[in-house]
This record gives sequence, structure tokens and C-alpha cells, in this order.
Amino acid sequence: MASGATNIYLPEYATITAAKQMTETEMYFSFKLDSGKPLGHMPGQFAEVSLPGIGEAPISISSSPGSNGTFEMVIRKIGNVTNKIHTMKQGEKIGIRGPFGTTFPVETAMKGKDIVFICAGLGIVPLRSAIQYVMENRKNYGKVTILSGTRTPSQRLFIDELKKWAAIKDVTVLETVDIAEDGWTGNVGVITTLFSKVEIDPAKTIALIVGPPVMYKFAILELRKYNMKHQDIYVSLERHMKCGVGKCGHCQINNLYCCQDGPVFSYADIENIREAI
Amino acid sequence: MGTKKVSQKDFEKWVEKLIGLQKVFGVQSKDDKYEFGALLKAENLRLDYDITILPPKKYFLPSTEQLFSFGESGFNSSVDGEPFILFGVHPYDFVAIRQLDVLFSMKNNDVYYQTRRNAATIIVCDVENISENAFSGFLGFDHVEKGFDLLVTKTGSDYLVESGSDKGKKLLSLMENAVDAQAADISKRSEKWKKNRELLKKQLLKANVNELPAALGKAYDHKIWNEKAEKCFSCGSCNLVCPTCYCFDVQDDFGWDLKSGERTRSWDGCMIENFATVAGDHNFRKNKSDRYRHRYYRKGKYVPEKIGEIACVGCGRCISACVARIANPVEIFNAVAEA
Amino acid sequence: MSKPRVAIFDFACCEGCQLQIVNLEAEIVDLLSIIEPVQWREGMSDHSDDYDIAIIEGSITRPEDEERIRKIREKAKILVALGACATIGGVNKLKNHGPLEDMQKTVYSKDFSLPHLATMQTKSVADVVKVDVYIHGCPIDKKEFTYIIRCLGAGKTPNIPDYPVCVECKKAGNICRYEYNEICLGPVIRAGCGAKCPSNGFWCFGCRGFVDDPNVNAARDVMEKYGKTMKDLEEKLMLFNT
Amino acid sequence: MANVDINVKHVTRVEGHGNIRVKASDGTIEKVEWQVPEAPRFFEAMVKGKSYEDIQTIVSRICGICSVTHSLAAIKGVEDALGITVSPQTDKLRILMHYAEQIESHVLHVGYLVAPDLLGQKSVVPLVASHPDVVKTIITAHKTGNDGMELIGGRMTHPVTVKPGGFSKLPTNQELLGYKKQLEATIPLLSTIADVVLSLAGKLPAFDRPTEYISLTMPEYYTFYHGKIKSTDIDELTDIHQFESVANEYVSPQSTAKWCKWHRESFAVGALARFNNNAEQLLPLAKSVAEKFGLKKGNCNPYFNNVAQVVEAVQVVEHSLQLIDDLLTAGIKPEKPVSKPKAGEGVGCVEAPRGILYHRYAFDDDGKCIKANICIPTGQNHGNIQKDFEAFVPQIIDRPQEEITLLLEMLVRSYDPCISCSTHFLNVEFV
Ligand SMILES: Cc1cc2nc3c(=O)[nH]c(=O)nc-3n(C[C@H](O)[C@H](O)[C@H](O)COP(=O)(O)OP(=O)(O)OC[C@H]3O[C@@H](n4cnc5c(N)ncnc54)[C@H](O)[C@@H]3O)c2cc1C
Ligand code: SF4
Ligand code: SF4
Ligand code: SF4
Repeated sequence: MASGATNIYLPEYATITAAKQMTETEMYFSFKLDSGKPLGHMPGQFAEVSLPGIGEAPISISSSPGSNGTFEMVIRKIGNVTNKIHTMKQGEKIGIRGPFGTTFPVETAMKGKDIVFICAGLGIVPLRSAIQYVMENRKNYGKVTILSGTRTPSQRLFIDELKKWAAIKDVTVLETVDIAEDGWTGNVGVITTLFSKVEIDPAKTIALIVGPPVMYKFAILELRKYNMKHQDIYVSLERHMKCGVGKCGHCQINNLYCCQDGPVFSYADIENIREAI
Repeated sequence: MGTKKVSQKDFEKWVEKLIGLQKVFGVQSKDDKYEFGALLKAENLRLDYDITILPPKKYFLPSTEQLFSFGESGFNSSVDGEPFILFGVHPYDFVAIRQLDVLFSMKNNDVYYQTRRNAATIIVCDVENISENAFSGFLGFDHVEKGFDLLVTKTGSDYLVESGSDKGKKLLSLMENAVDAQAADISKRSEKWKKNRELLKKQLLKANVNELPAALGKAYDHKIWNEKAEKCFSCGSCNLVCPTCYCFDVQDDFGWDLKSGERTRSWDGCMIENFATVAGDHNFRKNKSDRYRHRYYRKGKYVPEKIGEIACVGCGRCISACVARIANPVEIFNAVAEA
Repeated sequence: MSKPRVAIFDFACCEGCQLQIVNLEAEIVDLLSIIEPVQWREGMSDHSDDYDIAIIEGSITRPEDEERIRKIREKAKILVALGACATIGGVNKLKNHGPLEDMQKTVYSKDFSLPHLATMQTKSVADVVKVDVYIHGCPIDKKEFTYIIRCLGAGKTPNIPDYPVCVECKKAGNICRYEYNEICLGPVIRAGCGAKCPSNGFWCFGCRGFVDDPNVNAARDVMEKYGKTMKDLEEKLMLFNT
Repeated sequence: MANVDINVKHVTRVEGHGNIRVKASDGTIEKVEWQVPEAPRFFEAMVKGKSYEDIQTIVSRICGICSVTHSLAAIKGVEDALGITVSPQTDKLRILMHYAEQIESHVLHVGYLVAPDLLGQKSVVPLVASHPDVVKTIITAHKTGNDGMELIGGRMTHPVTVKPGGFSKLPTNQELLGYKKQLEATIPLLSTIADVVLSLAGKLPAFDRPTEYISLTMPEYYTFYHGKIKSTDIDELTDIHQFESVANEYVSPQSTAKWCKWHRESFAVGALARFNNNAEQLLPLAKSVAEKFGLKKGNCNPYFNNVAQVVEAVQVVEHSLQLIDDLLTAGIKPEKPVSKPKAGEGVGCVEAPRGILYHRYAFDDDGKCIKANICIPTGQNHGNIQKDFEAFVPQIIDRPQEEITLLLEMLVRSYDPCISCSTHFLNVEFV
């Protein structure tokens, strides 16, 4: 290898420091790089998780940068890499490349503003990094609203944390499920049904939305009812990725590379991008 | 140093010398077509070729290459940095390499590409015979005046050889009985360039290249995408033979111990059905027409917006490679420009 | 982890795919390091009916075969279809293109109705039971076979191409068979063989079966462009695919 | 006297499905049968209506183990029908490729399928641990055959380069030279294998039964590819176009494969048949191997077919080296296979590793196949296996049942039967 050059495709080792089942299909992991260095990410970024021989998968970093050298992920079991990692335990090693991609504007646009987090399904996983960041630096931000929706109550993630956040001053947490199960007393309906309970001042609010592809259109429609400016709405998009570093071409959304120009986009930047939403 | 003139015989001697010096990959015949391959004898070199089946990008981005191996000792990557000479690259193909140079170093460096690229000495040669689908003349990619290590032009029974880099200079200094080219020789070459510009217009491009990104910008819903894509096999042939296509797939395989193994990457293509499919079988470009459009947008809009130059060099390979006969960029560009 | 117990069975076929296992030569030793063969008529005389993985070669051409494959399916945790006869019916399906009795008479003449010469419409293994893993080709490709076996050993779903042979043919730098005015099935056939036939100057005759979504209509169109007829194409497609 | 009840359902370590049935009570033999229950496959009907260009592709699939042989027989039959003569270069390359299959098949048979019997094992798998060197030798020799087929045929099984009129792709001089080196390195491996077999030859049962042996023959050399049909029973040679009068196929109630007979109730084809007809033409090394075993013309112990295979493996390597030298001296010339459809009928005949193989085809004006007849060596041997059983069982009926079973299984194996291919064809009423 040419000396001095770093190899963007070469993972480094990280060790699983905690692993626990969250729902039937989701597992929580915390990792530490074997080099001892922090990963150095900002909220909204992702990393490529390697299980050598099995493959690689882009996974959002779910924790804020503040968490003492470890970083956390929540992984849904769906294919080769994700199935395999679900069988792994504390102390086992994986490969990591990253962090990659754009970040939620926690240090720029979001500063001093009211924040609405709209988390549908797994969307809470990447958003949690920003939520944690906001909570850790609470004084830098205004009112916080967290809307969270899942298909069923048993698919809810970070229930304790949602409770904890709800207890913080000027933080509202609203939850909903598409389909109720026994014991569920909360709201039933898709996430957009929560908007009737929210007050948004379009002049001083930033909204972050993450969820399954079909959901964006509807959530944005709701926000536009509040006359929110498009550049104040942020989304995070997912595409097929092979390299994570803007070369392999798989994650292109029209002219944008999801891995480098995203995954976090301001809605203003993508509203005219036909393949985006 | 500038430009030298040398006879056919001494030119061949020089080629033979280069073969003794370094690994040389040059254009040779394959049936009634041509390909780049390891050059073992100077007499096999066919600088009179019209076009090669595959572009020379394969020497920088091989169709399959190992990214790294893994095992007890961790992740190990190595890439062959042995110097080599790439002999007989046509100007349009050289333009494509220049584009890849930019793309593979943009924002972050691809060491595999870069190592090979640094190891290469590229000898460009001017076009002698025109391939049936060429249109580089419309794009200004019919000849190049800089960037190469050496530029070879056949003028009558002699060769003009210009060096454009230190690497080139070094090789040129090995040439025997070369004389400095005179103004008359240089103007012969300019003549050839002028002629080639007109000859390399087999496919009639009417669209204005500079306005292409804007024209494509307005043509997202043009009916041509559907019309053409209906006939598409999603075979990716147009991608794979294209000198400016560089998308790749990444795969892992184990060794027999099921612990060690390797990660490789190989050419991929945005025309292939599952190029944008994610786990759970959601395909972001499910329709053939979406994939079909994407390819031409990359050539005519997306990549140009990044590098400031149209990302089709007018080689016409895709036109011949497409069994369905639907992959002619000129047809597409003309149609969207007209709309 | 204990080695998976593997049984290999053959039905109507040429046994060329099993031969590819033998043809692994020195790699057989590696293969044996990750699997334990417990039944393989062509290769060994030991015999056990306790297996995890059943590898099936050949197509189903008699009622008694159908019964046998169902029993195997019941016992196997993973059922692998090995080679074109098993995955798509292979050349054996050629006999489905006419009245069965004609076929029997052509071959056995007046004796055609003897009970032990009974036959039925050829079926692929997947036509009868659920197949978990397909190893395509006639014969299978050794590299792909070993890759898939390693994937099974590692609990990984193998990545089997669902794109056409042209992809690999282009990568190989071949001149397209259509340039020689031949009909090649490459544009609609699943890759994975490394475009072995076109690379050897022969058209692709389709032994790996169609890609998931073959554009057969486009192929029809192509015939016209090259001065061929749909019948020419069908005749080629018939060899392995219809 | 003991009762014997043998019912081997599917003899192992043979290609295809065959059963052995022996029943005796109080020493009285009631039933001795060699049965072939392999699923019939109807190739002969399947090629009807197909283009002459596709015949090879289809019939190669009759048998994976002798796919080169089938391809060559088919291509010769097609060329005979179309009136095509091929260049000497094509002819030599085809023979070379054919020899590669003989190497592969003979080594496979002797090494993987028969050796375990001689070494008292049930398969080659335990031999990997107990006789690693022998296994390595077998593997390396086997690979030579495969590599040769791949080099010339494009792949080791079901070759793709074989076209009417020539080859779709030619090996380079360089590649042939490489193959030559590999063949040279294979000779010592084959003598090692010969020595191993020789050291165990005592385990080959002593059983002679006077038999009619049929194979190709020609004056020039020990042939597998050209020539006329010869029987040990008569001096006169038969043209291959008259093969139906040699094979005389009939349907047996015991078998999905057809059986054959000529001057006697049955006849044998294969390595021993070729040896018995042509032994004096063996090249020096092969001859010396035969001498080592004391194998002489007129041997009629079917178990010695395996010895003849070892001899032949050496023979084809020796002859391959000569052919490569010829080819390299002339240098490989680019040649394109040319053919045009035409009405006609033709026969192709070559020696499969397990015996003589005939293909006959007729085509209409468009080159579509209107008739096919294929006569498979194993089909020709089935009847002989039955006759061997009938003669041998009474000689061994007093032995323990297990031993009888093993001896009969070994007898079947010695023929190297390719059962699946024997069941695929044949048109009794072909005109
Ligand atoms: C920016 C980003 C963030 C993500 N964050 C998370 C997360 O926090 N938690 C989580 O569970 N999942 C997340 N995903 C989805 C996750 O990457 C896929 O589920 C995963 O790649 C599936 O890999 P696999 O090997 O298990 O599946 P397989 O089906 O075996 O393989 C799928 C193949 O598709 C590729 N692929 C690339 N991108 C995707 C994608 N977006 N979705 C599906 N497949 C993809 C994989 O590399 C792999 O080759 C994220 C995806 C992206 C792009
Ligand atoms: S798009 Fe076609 S013509 Fe343009 S560079 Fe690529 S292969 Fe050549
Ligand atoms: S080469 Fe033609 S058929 Fe193949 S993907 Fe490209 S446009 Fe489609
Ligand atoms: S030869 Fe066949 S497989 Fe190769 S590109 Fe042409 S059509 Fe496709």
C-alpha cells in the first residue's frame, strides 16, 4: 500500500461492550474501538459494521458523542450481517469504518430553537443521538417535543429513556402505536395523528424526521400545515450502500450520494429531488 | 525535450526495449476486434486499432479485486504497485481516465485506484481507424494535448512521440535514432487532429453538450425513458464496457476454516435490476425506466455537475455492447435536447 | 460447532454435478473439514439416514421418485438443489415437449409400456418440494459450489447473481456472440458461471435458468433485429428452460 | 448348506443405479439377477427436431463422466451426416481431449471407486487419513485429465468448444506446452498407482469366463477414436455404419437399459476388450505396465478390466505427448468451424472409457434431427454382467453372504458401468 495513505475500505476492530435484546427483532449494542480512541461522530452519522466473511452494513450511531468512548447501535435482524450480529455477545469483535455522513445540525441550525423530533419505527434509533445531545446540552435549546410511533406496543424502543426525557423540563413526549395490544392505554393511530396535540411556532422550530420511506411525505405535509420553512425540516434517508464513502454509486438519490451528502438532509435541499421521498 | 520523430523500425525497437524494462499492456487483436492485454512482443502491438472491447480502466479498477484479507492477523490489504506501461490509450479513453482520477480522489482517496494509477505510465496514441459508433469528435475528446505521459501519433511512415511528464521523458530517452520533430511534423499532427475531430462523428450528436445538464434537468418525465427501457435486459453491458462507469459491488467470502477470508469488490452497474435494492427487498429504482434514466443522468448531468465535464467520452462502446440496441447516448441526448 | 451431516442423492441426471464434487480434487479434503458426508451412493458405501443437509441431483421423472424426494425433504433441515436437472428440470424437461407416449415409443418401441419403463412429465425438484438453496448450472460451477457450501457452514445466505450472463461476459472482455450472428441466451439467463460458454466461443444455452425477471419480450424484439425468428429463439430456450 | 438372500438396492460407487439380487436356499440357486432400475431419460426422443448445432449440447448430458466421449461421438455423427471433413489439427485436438477424459475416468474409477475395495474400505474418505499419499497421487493424476479436458473443451464436463467442423476456441501453443509438462509429470504418478494396484492384485478374484470382446481397431495405433469394429470371435472387421448388426439390442424385463448380444449370449466392451483386440499396439511404457501385471491378450477375467484401465491410462498419456509434439511442431493455426445444414445420415463411433459407443443421426434439409440412435457401452455390458453372475455365483455360493455380496459388487464395479447413460436411448427399429 502506498505509504501514508489511509485506506477508506479497511475496518478497524471494535469490541462489543454490551448487547441486549430490545424487541423480537431489535438488539441493542454498545461498542468500543480497540484503539481506545472515541469514534468521533456527531449525531445523525452512521458507521459501516463489518463481520468479516459475512459482510458489511451501514448502521446509524444511536448514542451521542458524549458517552465515554463507547458508541451504541440498535440493529434490526433482516439479513446476513444483522442476523449474525444478533448471535454475538459481549467481548466479541466486529469491524468498524466511519463515522460517515452528514449530521443533524445540533451545533448550528438547532441551537437556540425549539426542536420537534418525529420518530417512526426504527427512526428513534438515529434520532436518539440528537435527542441525547440536546438533553446533555439542554440550555442550548428551547422547548423539545418528541413524537414516537411504532406499529405495535411491543416494538417500542428506549421506553425507559422516553420516560426519563418526558420528566425533563419543557420536554414533551407523545407516543402512538398503529395497532394496540393488550395493556396499551396510550394513543392509537399513525404518527401523524399526534400532530393535533402539538404546538409549533414555525419561526423558532426545527423539526427532525426519521422513519420508514413512506412516512416522510405525510409527516412533512403535517409540518407544512404549521407553515414551517422547508429548510427547518431535516430528514435522514437510507439507501443501499456498499462503500459508505461516495464511490460505489449504490446510494445515489438522483445526483446526491446518501452516504456523503446525507444521510441527513434539509428538506429544502431535497424537495425537488425526485427519487428522495 | 518536447516531441521526437522516429521511424517505424526504431519505434518497434523502442517498444521491444520497453517490454524488457517493465510490464507493458498494449492493444492487440482478438479475432477481428481489439483488446488491451499483456504485450509480449512489439509486433503484437496494434496502434491501428479502432476501439478496444473493454476500456483500459480495467488496469486501475480491475473487474474484480481484493480489498483486503482477514484472519488471525487482522485486516490486511495490499495492492500491486509494480510500475507498468499502458500502451496505446486513445484520447477519449484517456479523458475517461482523467475523470476517474478526479472521482476516485474526490473528498477521499481510493488507495487501490491511486496506487495503480501512480504505477502506470500512460502512452496515449492518436486514432488511426474510426470505430463505427464513435462520437468523441462532438465532445472535444478526439485528441488530448496534455496530461499524458507520452503521446504517439503516426504521421506517414514515422511516429511522433511527445512526452508530457517526467515518466514519459524517461522512457522517451531510451528511444534510439529519434530526432526532434520539426514544425512541419507538428503541423501534420495538427492536421490529423483536425481530421479526426471530423471523422470521430459517426453518431450524429445534435445536442449542445454545454446545455445538456439543463436539458436533462427538464426531461425527467420524457417518454423516451419508458420507450427505450421496455426493451432493456437490465444486463448492465452498457455500464460494464463504459470507460467512465465505475460503480462497484462488495462481497465477502470465507476460507475453508470459516474464519479467515477476503473482501472483494467487482464492477457493478446501475442498470442491473437490484443495484438499488436494500434488505427486505425494497428496490429504490424498481422500474427499468428509472434505472435507464439514471444512467443517462449520470453521464449527462450528475457527474458533470461534480467534475465540470460531460461523463460520456463518446467512445460508442455501449452502442455496440447493447444486444437490445437501445443504449445509444446520442439518441437520448438529441431527444432531450429537442424537447 | 459440529459439522453438518450431508447426504447426496441423485435422481434422473447424468451425475455430472456430483462429478464436479470429485473434481474439486485436493479441495475435497477441505470440503470434508467442514461437512460430514453420511450418504453418497456414487462415492461411498456407508449409509446413514440421519442428515442435516440433503443435496439433490437430478430431476423427478417417475411417481416413485416423487415419493422418495418427499421423504428426503422431511428428514432434511436444508435441502439443496444441485445442478440444472434439480433446479429447473434441465435437459430432461425436453421430453415434456410432446406426448409422453411418443417419447416412450421412440426409445423403447413396442416394449414402451413395460411397467419398469414407466415415466411421467419431468419435474424439477422445486416443482415437488421446497428448495432452500439452489446451485445452478449444467454442470454446477465448482467455485460457486464451494462458496455456497462455505456459506452454509457459516450460516450465511449465499449471494447468487440475479443478473444476466452478459454481466460476466462483459467483465471477461468477450466479443458478444450476436456479433457472430449467433443466438445467445445470455441476456435472460442467470449469471454465476463466469460466462464460461461465451468465453469459450460458444453461445449461452441457458443451463442456469432465467434471471428472476427475464425480459423475454425484449428478446423477441432482438431476434428481428438480428434477422432471426422467435422460433429460433424458442428452440434455444427449450434446451434448458421451458 | 447356507441360505443366501442378497438384495443390494443400488450398488454404490458406480455411476447410476443398479441392483444385485441373489437368492439360494440349501445351496440351490433360485435367482441371480443384475437389475437396472435407473430412471429412463429418453434422449433419443428429445433430440428429435433439434438443430444439428444443438445435438452435442443435449447428448453430452447423457453422462457426466463420459461427456467428452458423447460429445465427440455426436459431433462425428453430425459431421458424417453433413459431409464435413475436419482438419488434421482439429482431429488431433479432439483425440487429445478424448484421451484427457480416458485419464480422468480411468483414474477416477480405479482410484476412487475400486481402490477402497482393494484396501478394505467403504469409500475413499477414510483413505484420506489412512493412505494420504496414495490419495494425493490419485487426485493429481485425476486433475491432469480434467485440466486437459478444460483446456481443449472449455470446461471439464460437458465441453462447449466442440462444434461441427472444428473448435469454437483453440488452445494456444503456450497452453499446450503447459499441458505437455503436466502429462509428463503424470507418468510417474500413474506408475505409482500401478504399483499400488499391483501390490493388491492378489485380491482380484480368480474368475475366468470365455467372453466375446468388442472394440474399435485400426492398423496405425491403439485406437479410441477412429477405426472399425472388431470382435475377438471373428477376424473380419465391421464398418461402424453397421453397428446395429453388432449390438443387436433388446429390451430386458430386468432393466430400463437395453441389452446386447452378437456371436454369443452376450459380449463385453471396455478397457479389457480394447486390450484383448489391440494389445500389441501399446506404446512402450503401457506395454511394460501390462507386463508387470502379467496381463496378456486373451485374458477373460472381468476383474482385470481395472488392470487394463491402468495400462490404458499410461497408453493415452504416452500418445498424448506424441500428439502435442505434432501439434506444436506445426503450431496451432487459427481455424473457424464452418458448417451448413444439409439432409443426411451419419454415424459417429468412439471408445468411451467403458467401451465402444455409437451415435447415429439423420437430419432434414434444415439440419433438424429426424432420427437418432445411440448405443451405450454399459448397455452392451449389462447382459455380460448377468452372464458373469450366472457363472460366478455357483462357484462362490458356499462363502459367507457378505463375501458373496462384496465379490458381486466388485464384479459390477470392475465394468465401470455408467448406468445412467445406458438407460437413455435406443431405437430398436431404427432404419
Ligand atoms: C444510513 C443508514 C443507516 C442505517 N441505520 C440502521 C440502524 O440503525 N439499524 C438498523 O437495523 N439498520 C439500519 N440501516 C439498515 C441496514 O443497513 C440494513 O438493514 C443492513 O444493511 C442489512 O444488511 P444485512 O447484511 O443484514 O442484510 P442482507 O439482506 O443480507 O444484505 C443486504 C445488502 O444490502 C446492503 N445494504 C446497504 N444499505 C442497505 C440498507 N439501507 N438497507 C438494507 N440493505 C442495505 C448491505 O450492504 C447488504 O449487502 C441503515 C441503513 C443506512 C443506509
Ligand atoms: S456512455 Fe457509452 S459512449 Fe459514452 S463513454 Fe460510456 S460507453 Fe462510451
Ligand atoms: S446494455 Fe442495453 S439491454 Fe443491457 S442494461 Fe444496457 S441498455 Fe439495457
Ligand atoms: S455473448 Fe451472450 S452472454 Fe455475452 S454479452 Fe453477448 S449475449 Fe450476453
